[in-house]
Amino acid sequence: DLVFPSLSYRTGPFAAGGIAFADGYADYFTLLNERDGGIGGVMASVPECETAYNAEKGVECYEATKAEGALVYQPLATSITYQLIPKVEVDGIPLHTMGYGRTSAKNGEVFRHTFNYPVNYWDGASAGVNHFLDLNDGSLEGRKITLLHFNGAYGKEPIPTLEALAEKHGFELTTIAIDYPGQEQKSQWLQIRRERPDYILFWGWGVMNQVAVQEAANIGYPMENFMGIWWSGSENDVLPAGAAADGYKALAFHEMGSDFPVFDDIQTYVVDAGKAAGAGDQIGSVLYNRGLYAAFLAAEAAADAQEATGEPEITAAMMRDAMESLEITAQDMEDAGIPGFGPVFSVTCQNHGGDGLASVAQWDATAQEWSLISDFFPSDGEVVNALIKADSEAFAAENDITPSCD
Amino acid sequence: MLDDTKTETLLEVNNIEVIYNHVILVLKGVSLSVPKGGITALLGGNGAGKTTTLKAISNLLHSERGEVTKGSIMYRGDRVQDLQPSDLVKRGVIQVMEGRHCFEHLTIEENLMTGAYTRTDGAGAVSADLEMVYNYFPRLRERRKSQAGYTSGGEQQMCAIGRAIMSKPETILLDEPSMGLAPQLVEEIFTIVKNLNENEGVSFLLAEQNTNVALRFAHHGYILESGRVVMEGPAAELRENPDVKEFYLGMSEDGRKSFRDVRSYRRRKRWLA
Amino acid sequence: MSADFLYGIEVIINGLMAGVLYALVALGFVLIFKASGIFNYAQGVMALFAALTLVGVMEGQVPFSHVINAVFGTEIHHFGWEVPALLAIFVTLMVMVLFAWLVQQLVFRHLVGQEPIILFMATIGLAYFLEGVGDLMWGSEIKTLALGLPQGGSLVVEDWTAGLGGDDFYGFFIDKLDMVATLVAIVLVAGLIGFAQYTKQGRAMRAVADDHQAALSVGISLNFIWVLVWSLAGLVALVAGVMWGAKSGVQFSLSLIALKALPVLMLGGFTSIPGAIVGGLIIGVGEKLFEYMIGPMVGGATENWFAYVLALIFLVFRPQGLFGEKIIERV
Amino acid sequence: MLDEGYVTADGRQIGGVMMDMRGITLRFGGVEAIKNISFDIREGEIRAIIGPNGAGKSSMLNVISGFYNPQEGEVWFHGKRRPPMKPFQVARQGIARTFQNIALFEGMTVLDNVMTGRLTQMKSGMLAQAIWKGKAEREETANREVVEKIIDFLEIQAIRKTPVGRLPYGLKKRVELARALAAEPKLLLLDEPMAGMNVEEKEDMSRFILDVNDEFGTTIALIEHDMGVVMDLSDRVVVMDYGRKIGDGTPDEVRNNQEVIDAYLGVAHD
Amino acid sequence: MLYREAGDFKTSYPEDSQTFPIAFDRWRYWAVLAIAFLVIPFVINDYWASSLMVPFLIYAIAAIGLNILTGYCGQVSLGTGGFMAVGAYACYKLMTAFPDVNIVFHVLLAGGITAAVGAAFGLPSLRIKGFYLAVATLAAQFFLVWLFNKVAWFYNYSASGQINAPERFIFGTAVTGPSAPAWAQYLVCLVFVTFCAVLARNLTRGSLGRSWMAIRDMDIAAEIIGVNPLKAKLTAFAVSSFFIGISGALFFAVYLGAVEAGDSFGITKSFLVLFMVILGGLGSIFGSFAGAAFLVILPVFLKIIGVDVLGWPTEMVAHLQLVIVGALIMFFLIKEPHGLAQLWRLAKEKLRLWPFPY
Ligand SMILES: Nc1ncnc2c1ncn2[C@@H]1O[C@H](COP(=O)(O)OP(=O)(O)OP(=O)(O)O)[C@@H](O)[C@H]1O
Ligand SMILES: Nc1ncnc2c1ncn2[C@@H]1O[C@H](COP(=O)(O)OP(=O)(O)OP(=O)(O)O)[C@@H](O)[C@H]1O
Ligand SMILES: CC(C)C[C@H](N)C(=O)O
Ligand SMILES: [Mg+2]
Ligand SMILES: [Mg+2]
Repeated sequence: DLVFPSLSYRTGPFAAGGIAFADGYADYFTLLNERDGGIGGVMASVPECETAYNAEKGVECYEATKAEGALVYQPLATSITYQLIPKVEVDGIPLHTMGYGRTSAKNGEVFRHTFNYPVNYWDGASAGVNHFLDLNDGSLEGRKITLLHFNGAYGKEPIPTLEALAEKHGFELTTIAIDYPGQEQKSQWLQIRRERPDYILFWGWGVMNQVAVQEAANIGYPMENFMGIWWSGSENDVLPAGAAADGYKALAFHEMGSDFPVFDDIQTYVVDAGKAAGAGDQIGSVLYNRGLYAAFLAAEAAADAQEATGEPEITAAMMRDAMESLEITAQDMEDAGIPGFGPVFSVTCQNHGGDGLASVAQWDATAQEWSLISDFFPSDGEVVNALIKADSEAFAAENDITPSCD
Repeated sequence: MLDDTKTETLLEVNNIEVIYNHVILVLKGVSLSVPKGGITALLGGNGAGKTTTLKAISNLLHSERGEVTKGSIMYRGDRVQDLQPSDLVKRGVIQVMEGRHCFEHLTIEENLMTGAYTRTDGAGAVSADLEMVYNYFPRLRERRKSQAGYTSGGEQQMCAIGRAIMSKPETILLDEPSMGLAPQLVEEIFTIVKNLNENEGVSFLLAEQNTNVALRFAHHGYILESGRVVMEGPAAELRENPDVKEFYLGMSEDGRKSFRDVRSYRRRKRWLA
Repeated sequence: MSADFLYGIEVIINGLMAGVLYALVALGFVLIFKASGIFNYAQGVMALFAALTLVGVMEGQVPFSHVINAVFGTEIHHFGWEVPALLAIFVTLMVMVLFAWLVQQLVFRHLVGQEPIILFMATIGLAYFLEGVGDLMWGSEIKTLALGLPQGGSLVVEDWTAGLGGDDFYGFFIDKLDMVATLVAIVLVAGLIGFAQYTKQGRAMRAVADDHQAALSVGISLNFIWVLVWSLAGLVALVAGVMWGAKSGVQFSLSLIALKALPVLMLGGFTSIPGAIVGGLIIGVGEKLFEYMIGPMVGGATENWFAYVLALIFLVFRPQGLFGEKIIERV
Repeated sequence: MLDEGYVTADGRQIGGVMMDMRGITLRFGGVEAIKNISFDIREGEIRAIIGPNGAGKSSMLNVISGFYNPQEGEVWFHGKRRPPMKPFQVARQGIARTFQNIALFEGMTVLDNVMTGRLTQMKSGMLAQAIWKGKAEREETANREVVEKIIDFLEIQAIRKTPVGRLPYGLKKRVELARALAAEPKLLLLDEPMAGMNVEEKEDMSRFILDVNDEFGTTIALIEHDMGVVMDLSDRVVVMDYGRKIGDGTPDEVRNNQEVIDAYLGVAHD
Repeated sequence: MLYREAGDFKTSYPEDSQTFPIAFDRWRYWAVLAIAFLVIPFVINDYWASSLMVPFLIYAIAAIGLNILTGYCGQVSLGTGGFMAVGAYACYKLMTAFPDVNIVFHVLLAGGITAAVGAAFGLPSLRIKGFYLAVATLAAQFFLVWLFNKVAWFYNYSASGQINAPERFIFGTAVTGPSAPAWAQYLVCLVFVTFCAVLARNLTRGSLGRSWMAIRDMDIAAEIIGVNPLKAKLTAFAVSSFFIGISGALFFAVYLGAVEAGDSFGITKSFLVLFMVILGGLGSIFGSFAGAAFLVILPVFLKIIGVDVLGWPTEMVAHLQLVIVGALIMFFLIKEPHGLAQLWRLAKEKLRLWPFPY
């Protein structure tokens, strides 16, 4: 079997997001098994392990599953990522943190087993600013941007990038932190109401998201100037606010909706066969699609590895090599039944993070759907890459790693 | 005075055994009966099992991890072992616990009113009884608005007894009422017990260390040692028993002994040593 | 008036409103503590459970459908009917009463007379248990509570007050939901105070809190009193669950509001119903003002700890809280 | 001290004034529990305090042991005025006591309870105790010997290792006495040591009190409601009523004082 | 009679006050130690180490620490998570500031620093009692976590606010960092546990321990018989925090390797350790071990049964886990409020009387 452990969380404070992602991740592999007889003829298995978004349980899950021949880990939590980064180096198992985790892991010379393609948080910060630049004909001079963020590793991640960008583009950056779990954001929003920033960038997760959207609506903040990172842009986050959430934006790095051939197959081969991972009610939701996308990227890499080595039963090391030379083309997506689902990108040893392409999605409250309102556009590589270089080199120095590609 | 032979038996304890914590055997077969309208004294040294007996009767052992493992307890001919304490109160059996146990944060008056919790005979009757309690214990009237936690030991004892009276009981189980009370008050309280007994017809089962007083007021007595009844009889007889005299009344052949002499005389041998 | 000053006032007003919401949760704690000396950590989870049940009933969800489906491989989810809000609230209340009764019969009846910390532990066990049951029963995804409570800033107030300050002032922001919550809280508190002070059961409840054994000995049925207060606490939990659930959806984090109620309790005193309200208001205003004035200097997100520190400072001067019963220390 | 004391009829030496309470007034909010009371305790004597319930006797002991600070009045100890002190500082001056409502440490064994009485004597530091072997162990053993003597003396050897929570009332009182004695106090305060005891047990307790007084020369202040005990044991008696002092003198003087009879004794006691 | 203490007479007081006065117990104790030190290191693998043994040992230290404060001194604390964070961050700062000093000293020093912090937060206990104090310790919990989150100096200005344990060696073997072998991590923790347990035992059987227990059982009386409450409470806070700090340091450096204050040392951690202490038995060192073992092993066990054996969905198992753990907590408290340690004692008492029922 090809083992793709799913460190999921279907309980606890972030269950709402975790469930959809885990369903998508599992269903895609089930589909491959049911429809194609696995990957390259070998069945995929997806042992699930509940982490509850908790670092300790995450580690326990990792240890419990790694002996089963795990090919790649997708822990879906920045905190767990930090625990696993050193461990995967030693165990030689690749770690894929898609759109989260440690941004500087993009530098594959230092983080040999960690991948964070296709985008990372610093790309996200820059993409957000780029979008605002677009809206303002390329100048944010004298504008006010507020970063409203989760008070933890995840939420603090974009701050250095935004500081650099603020300097570059001449906007004024303020940061407002929200403590976990973020059910009460009165003071934060009163502050926003008073300061009236032109734009708000938002790094939230869990209940914090919907409360923020609700509060923004309550104070009458213009929704189209309020933009979340991709983890703050699912149906869960906007539905509770009803019509008031209309126009809220979020970044994205893949397509929305269920308008792809793959979903028909999932319906026939997975749901109708009674093999769906969850209740089957998440299909086509933003986070379900993201889980599916993660599974797709993993399956592609596994297939590449089989092709490159000629071995159907690949090992984690082969998987890693394949991930390092992963190339996602339009054809790959077409074949998988998700044409144009995400940007095309490629991975190299120097660049474990893909091309950093993101897009902007917007919520339409009447149609009750998210849709992309822009193409996939690049982040400010100049700023982001410099930061990544500095951070990863510092890490290398601290841990006696000589950056290299072999 | 009560005639021992003819009256109906209210409470009957038959050969009960009590075990604490599943391992500590405390009562080893205790039997006794309380006749209607009588004052029955339960005497015995420390740790003899008086309190345990009373708690077994009023079903308060559970919360101390104790249980009656053998024997039966009957009230008016009904088995009452499996009833809730509140059911017993409704049937007219109430216990005044050793060590007062007033509700510290309630005022004296509120404490007394909790005694009337199970009553259904209307506010008028209750306030009449409250008045009666205040008449028996004028000291309580003075302190009616104080929180019980701040009253002196004696005041708390009065409060506890008053509280029991407020339930208009038929039988009161009274655990060491004289403990810590001034001599005058001890007399007073026993007089009140006697009055209640004679005027209101309340029966008493009275655990006491103060044998002297207890035997003066009681009709019948049981002496408990190490979880067994070692002697019983009409109070008057017990008072004359030489052993009782020596060990419980502090008398020698030639009258009261001085406590100052304790160091110089030898004790008689006990029944159970 | 300067805009800054007016914003300060706005923060205070909103702090008061937030305080009312904290107090709603704190009230449940007070009730149970008063009656049994049990520090009921499960109060937050009870709010979650009540809200979950309310939504589930309204939407006609089949309880435990996840489990049933997983074990028997069936595919049932809904009964296919919807229950009107008022009826659903009633059903939920009945469920809470049943819950109170079960808790009493199965757990606390056996713990009479134990030390407070043991009872406290038991309620934490209860919180785990109830959280698990809630999830198994209704599922752990986010649910929206559609009771039609008003939301959003009140434009009336905003327009009305906009003229007070200069151009930099936009009028007071007051959330309509908060106003509703305040009204509900006032009614609830008045009712509860009346109950505790002026009824026989209220007195019995306080007696039980002081001395379980003695209460038993005077014929107070602990069982009855406790089922009663747990039911009342269930009612309070439902109200709190509805108010908070309307704000942030019905999901796991609802149970964490217990943590917001603890400093309120400390400050107001564990045994005082008015204390819960006053404590809530002080905490609400205090933490909002601190975040407003000092927060920006120290990097914000101070609310979680500030409430506790504030309460701590009060306690150093009044160890039993503002309205708590004086701790009797005698030998 | 000018007054050098005297010798009692049974040959005990009573010394000068050890503890002198001068004009003590103690209020709790509106309640005046002690009203301007003065009395003294002499070295080596047994001093009884009696009075009706609520008279303020326990409060007086609490003042002596530093638990309450009186609003007015002075406490003189060994000829020096005692500044307001914390109770544990008072204890270290050699004053130990027992409590009216038993205040034992319920979670500990009898032995440990009595050993706590010696805390004022044990000096080894935290580090020494953490290491245990050596200083701490030696100190423990030395103190244990003293405690075992007291346990023998009070005849509670058999229950040495029993948790006190399980003991019957009378034994608890004895353990409390043991704990107080373990501190080797100069002044021992006993708050109703014989409440809840039968005659036999009271006799035992009396014997212990007399022995302590005799053998260790410990001064004893005693609150008790059993007039037999008070009259037989004490050298002098203070009588309190409603916070006032209504009598002070030898047992004989007190028992014939009409005010005392009215307020407390009820009938003249033999 | 399967278990006897008869015939086991002591002729001197030191012998009588030793830790295991009964020979049989003493033997069992040495046997357990021998297995722990001489057998387990040779058979342990990554999984057993990292999901059971290492966390068990580390939590046992924390539980011993909290037990000193709560079980022996009666001061209920919900700040354990915060104090563990102090240990972790102190250890991190020391490790990075003095890379050449042996990690053992860092851990001990981290304990020392935590002791000081703990004592400072213990000050309110002089006035505040019972649950009021418990809730007050939450102030410490939330404030400390916030502090470690906010002040970048504590995490050496790393972008994410995470701290990572650099690799450190004892006798040439890595004990922290990813390449540390499981047996080495296990042994380090075991040594610390043994050290802490012995220390705790010594402290609790002497005069300090007695003054703690006196304060616990009746603080007023304790003060009147001569216990200085300030000293007793603060030493309890300090000693307790010392152990908790050590456990926090190990938790970070040896067990997880990377932590973030809010995530790893949040309020749930405080509750978890309190659970261990109460379920195990307040005022019992053995109980600390029992409680830690119970709460570390039970969830793993339930997960294995539910997911691997029965094949139920993980979420359902996770929910059931909550239900079962919650129910078991209540069950044990009802069965024996004084914890597993007391259950053990009663079992021994029964054995002693066996075959007679009492
Ligand atoms: N909760 C308990 N757990 C274990 N043993 C107990 C418990 N309560 C009482 N005992 C034991 O039961 C025996 C009888 O106690 P009980 O309180 O009934 O005596 P008593 O006759 O009332 O004594 P006293 O006059 O001192 O009040 C004592 O040896 C006591 O140690
Ligand atoms: N801490 C306190 N707060 C308020 N009132 C108190 C306090 N302590 C004692 N009192 C009051 O002071 C008076 C004297 O009480 P105290 O306990 O000294 O009486 P006592 O003479 O020892 O009586 P007893 O013989 O009943 O023990 C009582 O009326 C009591 O209610
Ligand atoms: C879904 C998640 C990966 C987002 C999360 N808050 C994080 O840790 O980054
Ligand atoms: Mg008794
Ligand atoms: Mg007194």
